[in-house]
Amino acid sequence: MTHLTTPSATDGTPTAGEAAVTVARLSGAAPARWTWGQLGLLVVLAVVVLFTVPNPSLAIGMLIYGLWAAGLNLLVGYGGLVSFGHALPFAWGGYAAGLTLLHVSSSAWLALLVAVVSMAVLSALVGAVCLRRTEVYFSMLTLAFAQLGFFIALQWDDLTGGDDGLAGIPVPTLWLPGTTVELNALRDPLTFFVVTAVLVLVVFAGLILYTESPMGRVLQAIRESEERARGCGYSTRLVQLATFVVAGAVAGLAGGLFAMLNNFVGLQPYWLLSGVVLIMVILGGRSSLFGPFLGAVVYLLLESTLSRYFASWQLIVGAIFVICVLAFPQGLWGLLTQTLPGLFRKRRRTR
Amino acid sequence: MTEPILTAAGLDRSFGGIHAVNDVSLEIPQGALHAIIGPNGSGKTTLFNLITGHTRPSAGRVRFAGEDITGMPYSKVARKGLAKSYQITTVFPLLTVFENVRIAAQAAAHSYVFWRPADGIRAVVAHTEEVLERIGLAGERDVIASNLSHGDQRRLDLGIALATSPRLLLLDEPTAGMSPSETAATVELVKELNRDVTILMIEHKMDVILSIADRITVLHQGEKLFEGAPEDVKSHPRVQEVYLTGTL
Amino acid sequence: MRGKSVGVAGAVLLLTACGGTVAGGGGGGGGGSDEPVRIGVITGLTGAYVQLGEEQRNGAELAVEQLGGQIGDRPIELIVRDDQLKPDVALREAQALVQEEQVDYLTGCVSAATTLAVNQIATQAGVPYIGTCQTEQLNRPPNYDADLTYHLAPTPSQAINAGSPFICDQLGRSVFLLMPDYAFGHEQEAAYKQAIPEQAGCTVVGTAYFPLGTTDFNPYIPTIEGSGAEVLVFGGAGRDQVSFLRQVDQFGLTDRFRTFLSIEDLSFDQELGFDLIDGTWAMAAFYWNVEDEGVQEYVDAYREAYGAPPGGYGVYLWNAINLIAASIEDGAETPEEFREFMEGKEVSLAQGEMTIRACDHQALAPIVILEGLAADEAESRGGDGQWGYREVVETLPGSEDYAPTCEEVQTEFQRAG
Amino acid sequence: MGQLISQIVLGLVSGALLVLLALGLNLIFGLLEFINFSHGALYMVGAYVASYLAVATGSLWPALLVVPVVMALLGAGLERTIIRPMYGRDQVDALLLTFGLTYVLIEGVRMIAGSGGRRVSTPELLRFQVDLGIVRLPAYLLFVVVVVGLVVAGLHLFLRRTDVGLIVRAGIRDHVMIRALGVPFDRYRTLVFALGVAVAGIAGVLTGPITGVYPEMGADILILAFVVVVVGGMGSFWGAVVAGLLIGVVVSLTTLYASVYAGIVPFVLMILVMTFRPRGLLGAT
Repeated sequence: MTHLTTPSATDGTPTAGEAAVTVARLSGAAPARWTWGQLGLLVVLAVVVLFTVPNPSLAIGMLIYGLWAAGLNLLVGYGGLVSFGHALPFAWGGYAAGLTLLHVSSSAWLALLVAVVSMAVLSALVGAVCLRRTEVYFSMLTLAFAQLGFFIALQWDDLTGGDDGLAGIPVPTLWLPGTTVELNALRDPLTFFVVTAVLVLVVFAGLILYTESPMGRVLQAIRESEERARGCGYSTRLVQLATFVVAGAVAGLAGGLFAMLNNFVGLQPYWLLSGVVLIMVILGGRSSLFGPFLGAVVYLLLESTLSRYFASWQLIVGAIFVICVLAFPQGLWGLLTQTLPGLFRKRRRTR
Repeated sequence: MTEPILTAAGLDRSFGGIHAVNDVSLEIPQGALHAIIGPNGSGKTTLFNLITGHTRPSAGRVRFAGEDITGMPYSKVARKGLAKSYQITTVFPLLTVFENVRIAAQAAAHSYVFWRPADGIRAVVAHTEEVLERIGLAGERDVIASNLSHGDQRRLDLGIALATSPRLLLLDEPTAGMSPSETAATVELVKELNRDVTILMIEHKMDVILSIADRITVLHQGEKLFEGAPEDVKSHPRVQEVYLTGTL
Repeated sequence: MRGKSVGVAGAVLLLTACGGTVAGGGGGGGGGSDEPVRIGVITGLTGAYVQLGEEQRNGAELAVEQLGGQIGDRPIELIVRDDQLKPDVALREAQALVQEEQVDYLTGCVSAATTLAVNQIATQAGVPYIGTCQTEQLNRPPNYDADLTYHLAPTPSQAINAGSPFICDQLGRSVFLLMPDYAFGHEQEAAYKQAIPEQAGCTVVGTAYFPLGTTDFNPYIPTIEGSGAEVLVFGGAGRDQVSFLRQVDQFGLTDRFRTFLSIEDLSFDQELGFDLIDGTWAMAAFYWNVEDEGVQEYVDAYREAYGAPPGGYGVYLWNAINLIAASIEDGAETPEEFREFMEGKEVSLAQGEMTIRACDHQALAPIVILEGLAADEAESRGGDGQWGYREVVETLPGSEDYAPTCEEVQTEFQRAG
Repeated sequence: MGQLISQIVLGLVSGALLVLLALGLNLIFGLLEFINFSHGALYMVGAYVASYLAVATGSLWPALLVVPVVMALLGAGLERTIIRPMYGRDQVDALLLTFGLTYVLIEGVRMIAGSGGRRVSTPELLRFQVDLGIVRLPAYLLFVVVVVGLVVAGLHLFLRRTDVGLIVRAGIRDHVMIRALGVPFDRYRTLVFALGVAVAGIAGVLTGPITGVYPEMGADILILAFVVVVVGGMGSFWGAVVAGLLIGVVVSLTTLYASVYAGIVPFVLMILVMTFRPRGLLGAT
């Protein structure tokens, strides 16, 4: 009878029974052979987008949103930390890059650098407060900071343009060894696409490395049992904070690119925008980095096509989302790497 | 004689007026296999928590390897070489057995590395394999931890603690819920481990304790009732009175 | 077997699709003699102001239908896109319309944030953009592009300059302003604070802001009551307006204050109902029972097509399409020619007499002052028992007097460089 | 001074509806450890049902009785179908599931009832103001406060005095123990979820005459209700009540002194509370 102790003593670690239920969630969902293969998949996806998506700015937007979602998944999927405020770093990156281009220099490198570095610093501060708690408290705190950011952007309209948006951002120039190119998405979308794709690929590779590095592995261990990770000697908050900073910096980069794409930074309620990127992550699947990227592409495709024919297209998105969480917690990625291969295997066997 | 690896002096902790641990002192010499016994509610687990930094003592100090660690956070204590295995199995449920141990194994030298793949660090991989070998789970290295049998999960729990290469290992009922054969295997394992690491354990099964511990502390209602060699415990009248009678 | 054919189909699709992708690059464009006229409409078809967006789509479609689907020999291709009231979506859709659909003109919007976003793309792409929502910013630096930007809706200050004499003369000489805390509200506040003191003996005795999305106006009641104002001017639209009027009515404030709504639309009125509208005043750039030939022609056609009278937002789109049509019939093919056609244009369209002045491409159109009616009143005054929520008590023709002078505009442009 | 007091009174009144929403949310969280993000959307559905009933019957009164029942049934139905598989899974999954459900409910209502709002008139009987000396309040708002008070008292008695409540409260503390005792826990989970949704429905009915009824009405207030729950302490009954009233008053006072900040002040309050009392004002430690 010694075992009828309260489960609360275990620091919220799922008991064996519960874990068995969730096992389907992760077991083998990210087969090791796919780890670096994701980079290849991303190249393929980028090429497919390049040749099939008829709207250039949508195509470029897919890369940017994809990167944003993949970065968020560091927190959501790998860290078990659901941020409800990931619009904040995206918007911040946009303002930082936009204001740099407007007032300092038209160098794309400088603008992006400012976006990334300033967002990393801000993330460290915000994260230090938000990560005092985990689970839903963390979500609520990130939401609160996003609301705070929205409020400041709205009120400080001398700087940000308020809800009218930050307009008139000049076309940036990109210095490359031996040459400089103009990043004008409207006049020369191909250059913009290629530059974005290369940047995204490099950062994506960095994200894969991060998840595969000792630090990234500890992050996943913390998601499984923070208590145990502490017992191994890890400062779990430090690892989570570092990840928060990385995710923030990546979102800042995405936001900066987005500002360059549009030469404009708009303001919209951040909790809505945070919700959209979260949908992309779940739709694509939480157990990989490529999944959220795919989720972003599919979501934008749904939005841009469905919305033209069906005013209540969000009903479909919502329903897909519910089905995803209920039946395919691994999202599209799980569907592609687990369910479909499983079906094929079965069919072959029955033959 | 070298300094004891762990010294607890006058540890005290009360929860809302009730003394869970009352003026308990311990000295664990290097290489010992020290057991703590006591009926339910006698303060064993609280004592562990006071040592590991989970709970702050109301009074008293804890010294580990010549350093005052009183009130130090658990992760920092762990980094100093004090590892704990849990009464209620605590592993990383959705990671593979190998990864469970590897996480612990990399803690020593590669905690916060983010610029190279973890699987490429040879020393860590080798150490992980060695630990898996030792706890007898080498054959299950790619199994998801939560799919292991209860006994295997307990051994994995121990393995995680072991992989951090601790200088002192705290075991909280390592054989809880195990079948007799699993228990026997674990007893052998603990004995073997004790060859190169000091062990402090809580255990309920008296036969287990008597067969492996070289020194025993008996707790009763938060206070130290007795401390001595196993044979002395067996013969001590007060211990028999409060503890042995009826439980075996 | 199936897998293979899907693969082949995919490859074919991929190859054929190349034409209009990033990789494929842009195509021709430009206006030939029987090339279609492509007009892109971007408006909020989802989000808080759906009805206004739908209204705009209706106005545009009605205009195209009335034109018989073509201008001269050139067929009209109307492409309507939803911006969800989000600037980033507006940007994307604007880019899609410019790059993918190769539109010749862009128009539509219900909120300032999206109009500036669309204008940004239009000016970059060299496509004329005709803004259709109330904002001061569209034809001011840095947004205004003299070659491409036009604004058919009144700016808040135009409407307020026109309406302030009525407020002070007819409603009361002390005014309390309750304004939404975003650009639209700030612009209104500035305009009222300038226009009200210009009326003899009239003052603004208090101002309060309410944040975006406020539904609970109760905490504002004591401030309003304590202000000693005779007139309560409310600057919010849509849901804000509905919540606000419901709550001041429950507090009995509509009996003690003269409530004046800075912006009116039939779709809001429908949600308010006669009960709440009765005893309030409002201001609008269009109301369906204005006595004017042009207005009534539009209203009749609209009622016939959609079964209800139009609100105030479709009319801008109807006007925009008709202006584009007139310009093409006039021989204007390029943006430069369109500009020549538009600048200084005096026309009578669905809002009545209207001038588009040359210096900032701002339309100067009438503003109407409306008095809210009770249901029985509406019928007894010969109005419409179903839709006649308000009676036009004053019509102020479009005039430069209500807008900043062209000299003022010039200095502002110069200051901005 | 008079204005200060009337501002506080109005804040309490505004807080009352928040309390109701937060309580439903908290009840579900407390027992089921389930974060119901769709609570706001369900509140909106309740308001819509009430608006149709009011048109059909010509009065709001029947809705006050019928809507909680309808919503309870809807809640039970949802619990049995899509909520139940979430137990034992991550809290995060619950959050995400109900997030998707919110979209479905809002868009569903939009398809059926249109995007425009619906009118709900203040009941004829309550169209007057009551002079409380310092502040004149609409009778309808006083009525709302009374109903909220009754619901709070009713829930409190239900949780304190009935066997069901006892089991529910015990279940909040210890699921395993309750199941070990052979209590049909699943049935109680359905009951609690239904009850939480019914309370949201009541809030929906009461809100109709104050703001009108429209598809997005649940979105903003839900976030505020979450803030209330977190500030009060998740799972704490009186925490939700105290925090709801507190936030009502704080927002009301901010409106008086610096109305621009009224929208942001609850979030600042939450950050402060989380920093200094991580478990919330009345949360268990």
